[in-house]
Amino acid sequence: MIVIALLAIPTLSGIGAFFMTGDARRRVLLVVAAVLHAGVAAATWIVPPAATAGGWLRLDPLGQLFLSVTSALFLAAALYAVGYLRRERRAAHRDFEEGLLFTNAPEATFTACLLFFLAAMTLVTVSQAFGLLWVAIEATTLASAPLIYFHRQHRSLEATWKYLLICSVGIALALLGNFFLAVAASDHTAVRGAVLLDDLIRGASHLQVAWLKAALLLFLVGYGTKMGLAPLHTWLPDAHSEAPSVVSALLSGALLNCAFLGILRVQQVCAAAGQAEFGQQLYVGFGLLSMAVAAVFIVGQADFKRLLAYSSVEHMGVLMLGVGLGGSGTFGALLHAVNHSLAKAMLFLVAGNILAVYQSKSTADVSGVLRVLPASGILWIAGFFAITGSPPFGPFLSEFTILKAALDHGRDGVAAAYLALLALIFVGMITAGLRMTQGAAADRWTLARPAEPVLAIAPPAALAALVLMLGLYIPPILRRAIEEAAHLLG
Amino acid sequence: MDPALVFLALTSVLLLGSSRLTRCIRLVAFQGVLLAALTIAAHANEITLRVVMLAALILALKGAAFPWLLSRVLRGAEVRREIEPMVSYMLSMAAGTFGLVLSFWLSARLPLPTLPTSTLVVPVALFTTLVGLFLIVSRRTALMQVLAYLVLENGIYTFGVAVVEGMPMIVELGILLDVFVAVFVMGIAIFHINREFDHIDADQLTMLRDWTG
Amino acid sequence: MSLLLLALGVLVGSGALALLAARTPWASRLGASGAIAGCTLAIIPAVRVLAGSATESLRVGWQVPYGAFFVEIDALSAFFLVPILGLSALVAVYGAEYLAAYREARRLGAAWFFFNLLVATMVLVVVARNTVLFLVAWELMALASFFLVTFEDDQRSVRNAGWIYLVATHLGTACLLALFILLGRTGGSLDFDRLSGAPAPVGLLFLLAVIGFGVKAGFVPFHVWLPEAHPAAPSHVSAVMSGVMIKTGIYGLVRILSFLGPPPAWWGCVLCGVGLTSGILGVLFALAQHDLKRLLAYHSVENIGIIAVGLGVGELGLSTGSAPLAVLGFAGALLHVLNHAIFKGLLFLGAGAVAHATGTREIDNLGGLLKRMPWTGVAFLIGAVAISGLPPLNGFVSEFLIYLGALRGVVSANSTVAVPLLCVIAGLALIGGLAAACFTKAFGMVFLGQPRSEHATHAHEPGLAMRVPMLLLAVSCVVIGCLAPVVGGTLLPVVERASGLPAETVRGVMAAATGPLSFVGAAALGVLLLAALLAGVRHQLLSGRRVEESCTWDCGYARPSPRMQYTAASFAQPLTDLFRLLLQSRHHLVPPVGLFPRQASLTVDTPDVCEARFYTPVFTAIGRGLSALRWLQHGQVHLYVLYIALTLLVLLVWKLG
Amino acid sequence: MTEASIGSPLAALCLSPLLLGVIGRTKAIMAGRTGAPLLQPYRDVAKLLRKAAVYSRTTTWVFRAGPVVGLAAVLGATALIPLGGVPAACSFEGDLFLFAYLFGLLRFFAVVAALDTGSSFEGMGASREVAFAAIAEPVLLLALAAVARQVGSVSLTTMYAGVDASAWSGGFPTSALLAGALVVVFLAENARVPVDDPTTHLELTMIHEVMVLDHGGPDLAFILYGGAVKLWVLGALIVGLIVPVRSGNLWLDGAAAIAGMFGLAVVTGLIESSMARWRLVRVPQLLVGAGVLSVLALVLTLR
Repeated sequence: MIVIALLAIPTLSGIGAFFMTGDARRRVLLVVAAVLHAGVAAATWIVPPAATAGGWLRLDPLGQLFLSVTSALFLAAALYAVGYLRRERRAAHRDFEEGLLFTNAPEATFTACLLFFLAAMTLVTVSQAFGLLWVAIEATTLASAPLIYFHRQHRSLEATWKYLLICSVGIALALLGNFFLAVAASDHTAVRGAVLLDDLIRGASHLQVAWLKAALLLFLVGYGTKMGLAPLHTWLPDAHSEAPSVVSALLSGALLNCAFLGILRVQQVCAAAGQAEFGQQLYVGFGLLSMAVAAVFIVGQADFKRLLAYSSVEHMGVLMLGVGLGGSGTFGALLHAVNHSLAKAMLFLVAGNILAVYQSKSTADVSGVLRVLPASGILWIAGFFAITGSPPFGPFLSEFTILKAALDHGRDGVAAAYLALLALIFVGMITAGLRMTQGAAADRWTLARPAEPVLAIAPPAALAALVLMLGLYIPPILRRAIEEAAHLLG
Repeated sequence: MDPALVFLALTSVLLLGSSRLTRCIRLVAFQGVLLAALTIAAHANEITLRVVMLAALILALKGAAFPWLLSRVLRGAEVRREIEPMVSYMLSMAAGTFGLVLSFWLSARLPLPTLPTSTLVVPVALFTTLVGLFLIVSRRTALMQVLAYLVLENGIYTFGVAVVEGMPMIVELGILLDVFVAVFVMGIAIFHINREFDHIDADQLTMLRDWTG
Repeated sequence: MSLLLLALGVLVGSGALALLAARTPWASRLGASGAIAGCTLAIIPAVRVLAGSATESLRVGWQVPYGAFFVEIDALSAFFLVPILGLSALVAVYGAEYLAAYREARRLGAAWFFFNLLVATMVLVVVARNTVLFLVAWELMALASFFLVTFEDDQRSVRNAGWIYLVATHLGTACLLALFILLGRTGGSLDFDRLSGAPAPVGLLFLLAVIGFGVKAGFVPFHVWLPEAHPAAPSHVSAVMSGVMIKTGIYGLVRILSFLGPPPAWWGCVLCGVGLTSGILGVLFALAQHDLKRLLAYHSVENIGIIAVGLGVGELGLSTGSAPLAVLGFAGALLHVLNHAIFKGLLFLGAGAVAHATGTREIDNLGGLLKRMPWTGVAFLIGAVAISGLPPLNGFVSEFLIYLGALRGVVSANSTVAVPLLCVIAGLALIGGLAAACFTKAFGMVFLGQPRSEHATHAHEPGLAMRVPMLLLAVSCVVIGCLAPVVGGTLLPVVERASGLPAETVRGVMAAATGPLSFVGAAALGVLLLAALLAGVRHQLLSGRRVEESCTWDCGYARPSPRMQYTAASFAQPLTDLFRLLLQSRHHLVPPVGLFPRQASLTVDTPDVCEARFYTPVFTAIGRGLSALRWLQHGQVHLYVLYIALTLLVLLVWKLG
Repeated sequence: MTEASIGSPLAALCLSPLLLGVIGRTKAIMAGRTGAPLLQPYRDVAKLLRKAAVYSRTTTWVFRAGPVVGLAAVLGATALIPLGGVPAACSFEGDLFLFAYLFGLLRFFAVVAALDTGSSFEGMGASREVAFAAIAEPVLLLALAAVARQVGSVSLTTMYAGVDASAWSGGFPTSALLAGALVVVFLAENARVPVDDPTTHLELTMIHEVMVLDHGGPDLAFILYGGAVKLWVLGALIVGLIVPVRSGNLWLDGAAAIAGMFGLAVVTGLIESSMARWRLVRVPQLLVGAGVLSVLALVLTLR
């Protein structure tokens, strides 16, 4: 019932938003939907919801973890979006990079797609059947594409096209993976025609290993594309940098997690089938590769939204590495997923504030943020320290846990590479972050400092507070949830 | 069902060699028809309403709706033929044959547990998939890439309908719906691209990059 | 222990309040008073432990992975706590007046918040007994000091300095992460009482520790951040960073060494080598500097080197099982930690007062300040004598212990140990001579002679709040110098903790050492008294006679002017020439031309050789290598899809083939 | 306080100016002159003590403190120096370091006092002084360490008590090398030829003399006397090594040592009248050479 509510709230309000007239009312609807969704998601922690639709929709610890993160982020994003949409000019306005005139997509479409996006992501977290999971993940792509193309100008269009094409191809491969899995299951009566995750896990021992492996590879490449693992990440920096910051926040903080969840589901089955290692070594490889590729583009990156995007690639790598190491590494990875989502979404929201004032995405043009936009500046620098894994913020603990897992399992080479890449990325990130925040303010602002509306500051500030909290104190309930989730992955 | 599969493979090869976009659209449409036929043939032993509905739906979408949509887009953008592709048509053919070999090799690695209705299914499906991928990589116009995506989809779907039984209806429908929306959105995107850039040449969309060499 | 926690609370709380009151003048008052109160509270348990009461410890659960709030004050922690808290308190008093000058330009709330945070985290670092807690405190310490260094972030040089500092300290922390996790691999827990170097290659752990903590401590070649960051920071912060913060690196090293078990001889040699390199290069580069604070920063490198040498001697003693060597080495090193905290803090405060009064740190623009700032001058002179390791002040006492240990080793030990120890003696002597040269230059050029610029001419003595801390520090230099045996006695438990030797052994050796120490103390007193006596005699002799004032004897030259005075650069030139191979100074010469040359000039600057010759090339190389790989993201969507296809095919062929 | 313990300092305090006299007389004789009486240095000191003083306006109390602290340091050093077999007034483990560093203190204050005048000449001298001292100090300590190693003891008195005939019969080369190194240090620290020329009249070439240009009256007396005592105590280091008379009878040993001191003075005079001052750039080479000598000696002892 609760699960149905979780799905219905965004879907219905999305439809409503699409046909509703009057921006003010629509914005209210958006916030209300977000609050309701968050409320229900929070309720699931108190009353564990029952399975519905014949077990197709169920909220297991893994799903619950990602659902809560998604819902929290969406609430922050919705609040931010209200202020953002207020700031956006309706008339055609000049694009600050090419100087061409452009208009925005209709706000109704934007809001509606935002809500559908939430619905799709919710479906990802609650669906217990691979087919349904696939449908949901593809749906997230389709719902988010128009969001990226909110600003109707060249670059965002290009980004949208690449996003659509690359992700669709990837997801198509994942579909093949679905079929392969079905074939793998069709060997034995115990699992023939099994669609539910639990059934597959129960009869995992009867699965056809060759097909299972092939399926895993297809899922890995397919969902990995969506998750942004190098070298499949190519769409990610474009989409994240061209989408409105509020959308980038959701893409990076919630969408990538959904794809990650897709891979985790397959890993669940493989682990049950005794094939855990087969995937894990691949995960370690992809993890390190993603971190390395991210490092290449983070060092000396000139566009701060692309910087954040590549940092997402890096952190997806960290997640895969953690899962690949298994054991406490899995715990660390899940914890890191939470930390990264909060921190990265916060950063993207702040990036929106900076972009709005400086009208440039180039780190060279932005300086003295601490003086021009004190609140945003503080959040920005704090976010950079958080995302690069400095105490007292959450990511430090999770990255530390993963490092410990690597060393405890005797994977010293992996640990060394991991540390080296983290250090390199720290240098790259922090260089850009400091260049932007420090320094004297440009003359145009010495007279009148631009205002910082509360709706632009409060949401990221709240997220920052959460990240800080997770760095100093991990609530037992969350810890237990993550432990259970990690337990599901064997 | 072998003939259908053979035709499928042939159409894929033809696609590799054809430059006229209208022709490509027709070929893809034909693949849709074949797919519908396959759906029937695969469940020849017990034709249920479900199967018929599915086949009809596939026919409607892949055989009619998509081609119609895409040819509209094509009319919007004044391009008749594919611009000179990255890989020449001859070479594409050659690559196609290599893909065929590869797909047979792979399918040999993956013995089907239950005896399939036809031994050609897996290789042809894989082959079509590979052709789809190859076309996306080697062709320039956005429209051609959508077509290629459809070919890819067809290949995968061939595998689905021919080998996997007992895939629940809801999932099948969901998949079809998704593919439909995907193609639809891509169509819109191409429309916009054509409006914004006055061309649908995807490889000129390289404003977003980190390499300024 | 409750006092300590209370103190931490006070520090952080007052800092936060200062942050809230950023715009008001209350910011400084809250921050400073909070810092002072916190320090005084926390110093009580430390002193209690040093006085011989039992080790205090507290362990409560902490809801983070592998974390526990486990703190303990043993003798070692207490010994480091005393200078940290003492100096910080004094510096807070000083800072209250020092920062007032910035009140219009900046909001002081942040400065005080980070200052108090820095103090709190330093305390936490030395009392933490859980890896996660330690690392969190360690990194927070780095961040807090970073924000203090970049206090004047509108200057490019300051931003650059901050960047270098941040990168350096972070790379160091990376080593520490690996080190601690490896130490905790067997224990099952990351609490310090469970750490052990048992399974991992102990040599690797040792090197990791030397690098990881050496970055913070400023061992050559990991010192590059130090001469950048310390001058950039506000002077009272430089005093804390140079005086005590870098000592946390030494603390960490000593603590880790106590986990690693009996050392092989090469550890001692490595430490001695690193120490001597740091000492000699540090003082040489200091000699070549013309920025007063940069000069002092390089002297921190030098003194850290001396401390490392002491530790090295101690390790050599442990490895050869010769107790005197070990005890004297550790005692000297630890005592030098305290001493350096005192006189380096004093010197930085003095430099701050000078910069505050004249607005410049260029030694060659100063001069004649002793007449204008008598108190600061006296304090600085005492600091200068002390840091040169000269009797009768404290600097000599600690160096004496190291010397004595080394000499004992030379006399008794076999040649394999004797050789490094002889290097130690020669090296320390060289360092001492060069340091004296450097500080006669610093004091002479800044405070003596005639002002070389307008700034110096109109200098004025700072207010009481800045003077008192300096004078207190100066006094403690003298006191420790004269009370050498007493100080030696208090070192007992600390050395015992650090060296891990049985108590009675340590007591025995120290008892033997207190004899010489008492002589040293007596000699110090004696020299002071003798000087006083002779001064009295001189006064008597001159009392009845005519004492005239005239101009300096100028060897017949008609019109001497301040600009004819010897400059710092020319004063150091004989030595800098002697060591030009190491220094690689850059000369910019505009030679005089013609019969009546319009203008001629020579400027010499000495950039850090490690940075110029190693780090900068390496970083640029890495950057170039990475940018070469950027073609991966060329924007061609087809090829992006090709990546996917290839990845898939490779995986399929590799995994299924 | 036995007569033994005050013997050595007493000798230093009373006889040191005489050394200067001897050196001067030796040089005079070598130059074929009669030269000043042997007791001239005492007269000079006495005369200066009676004089009034003139101070530069530039100077501060540091200038006045320089000679005082310097003399105090040297007097302190006399308490540590054994005279051959005669023990020092006070001796303890590692007193050689205190000994060496007291001269460091002397130098520090001499230099800052010189800089206090703001005269570029005195600055010049000061800079040379610190430069050469920085190299001389390690040589001195290395040499003493070598002695310590050879004798197996760590305080000056016991070290020199241990130096006996056997040290020459047995380890002849070692002691010779050490003596050579110490002589160089002795000459350098006391500003004698070939390092510095105490009697030159060209400020540009001076080291020590130019530093005290501005001092006069009692201050100069202190400096002069301090210099003499310094000459004595540093000489004692050499004499204790090259005059290995350890009969156990303090009077005999003392007498031998004092004789040795004057012998050293004569030798110094001979050196000064037989060779010219070296160019400043070559002085470091001289000192480094001395360092090499003591390192060689060490290698021999370590063997």
